[in-house]
Amino acid sequence: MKVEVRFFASLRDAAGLDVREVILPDEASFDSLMNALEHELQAGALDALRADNVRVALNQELTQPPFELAEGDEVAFLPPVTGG
Amino acid sequence: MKVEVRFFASLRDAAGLDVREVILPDEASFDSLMNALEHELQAGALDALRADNVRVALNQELTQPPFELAEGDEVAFLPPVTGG
Amino acid sequence: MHREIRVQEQDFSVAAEYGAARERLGACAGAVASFVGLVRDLRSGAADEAVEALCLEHYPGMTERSIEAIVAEAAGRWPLLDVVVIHRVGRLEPAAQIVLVQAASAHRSAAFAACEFIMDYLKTEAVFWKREESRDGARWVEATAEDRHRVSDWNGGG
Amino acid sequence: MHREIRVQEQDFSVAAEYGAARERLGACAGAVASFVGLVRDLRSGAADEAVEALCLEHYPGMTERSIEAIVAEAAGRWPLLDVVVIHRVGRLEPAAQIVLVQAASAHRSAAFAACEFIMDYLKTEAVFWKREESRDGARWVEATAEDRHRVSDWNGGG
Repeated sequence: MKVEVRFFASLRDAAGLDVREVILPDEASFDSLMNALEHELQAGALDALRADNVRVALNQELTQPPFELAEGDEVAFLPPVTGG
Repeated sequence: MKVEVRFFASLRDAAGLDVREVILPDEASFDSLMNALEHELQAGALDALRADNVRVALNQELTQPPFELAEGDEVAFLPPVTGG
Repeated sequence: MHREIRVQEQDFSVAAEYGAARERLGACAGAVASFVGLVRDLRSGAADEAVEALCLEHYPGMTERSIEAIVAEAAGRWPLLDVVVIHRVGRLEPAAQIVLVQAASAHRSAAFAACEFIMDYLKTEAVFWKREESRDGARWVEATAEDRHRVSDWNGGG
Repeated sequence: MHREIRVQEQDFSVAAEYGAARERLGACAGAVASFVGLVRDLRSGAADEAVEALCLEHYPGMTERSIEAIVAEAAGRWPLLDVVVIHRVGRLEPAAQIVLVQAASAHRSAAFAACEFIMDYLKTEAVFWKREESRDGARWVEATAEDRHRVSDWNGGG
């Protein structure tokens, strides 16, 4: 199945890209995605994604891993936000 | 000497006028002014001027009676204020 | 600090005041807080009594100085860059603008606090009087207990 | 309650938003509080380092919903009549407008509180990221400890 992964702000800098389509076996979980990303992203990117202050959104809703994935899911890594 | 006396808002309603020139003997005080006003204003006006929540301004500065008056002084009676 | 205080019968333009402040401020202000008070068509505290007009009276000279004192107090409490207070007087109909307070600072906390502080003091300390006219007659409005509590809160009161 | 939330690259007009709100409100609102955030030319915390631009990034869809949640929370806390939030994204130079929050209510306390509440939550909860560009490079900005304290205060924290 295909999952779209998005990296924002400092995590985009760390990952070296802003969006990536990742192919995973059926019944994959968030952990399988992280394993796949370890091979696809530049060195150090995974540490940045795993930092304590990084939040994960599944289909644009904040979701605490672990969670299962389905075809077409959108997973986003969000560093600390600030607007205004 | 001449003193100008001003009445605002509800006190203007009570006094029946907004400004009055009052002639007082030299070395008159606020109390002499009140005595003079008692004769010049309509009935009940003095009670309104003496209410606890009325403040007095001498030459546009809030001033606590008693005080002495001088030629040309402006005395104003201010009911509770509210702006905004 | 730029400060501007006007008491006037004519209406004011929020857009013009905001535009002028931005020109004065350049890029040193990060925050502009503003407040506009409007005439409501309902008498305060009586939901079913329509207000036909609000008549505002002032004491020329003393009123302006009372506002200057409020703005000076605010400027002493917060690092403000620009303050504008415009207060109308005369007979105002429902929906009309009564007052504008606009405060700019480097940061939002000072701008917000100053704007609210000035409004609270205008309600209780500035030399104005208000008469509400309704179909059943007119009455003089006084500052509410809440208004007085808000001013007391600025002074450490409970 | 009328609510309007926009995330956009183009600039906004405070005058137009205020005028439109007044048209919608008629004579039922007594209070319109508003706040505009502007790009300062100094890096926060470093008085002598000039900021050349602020780049705002967002997550289309999720960002708008994060603002809607903040406005809904404000509307649950105070009796609001009209709320407008416009937040710009993209590259903004010093003195540019970043954000407008405009809140109308019958009374000023609700309008002020809602405006400040929404700004505090935009600083800490809305899905935006900011990068400050200066001559020496760029850095990602985070919400300050003060920002987090202000949000904690809205929730009864100390």
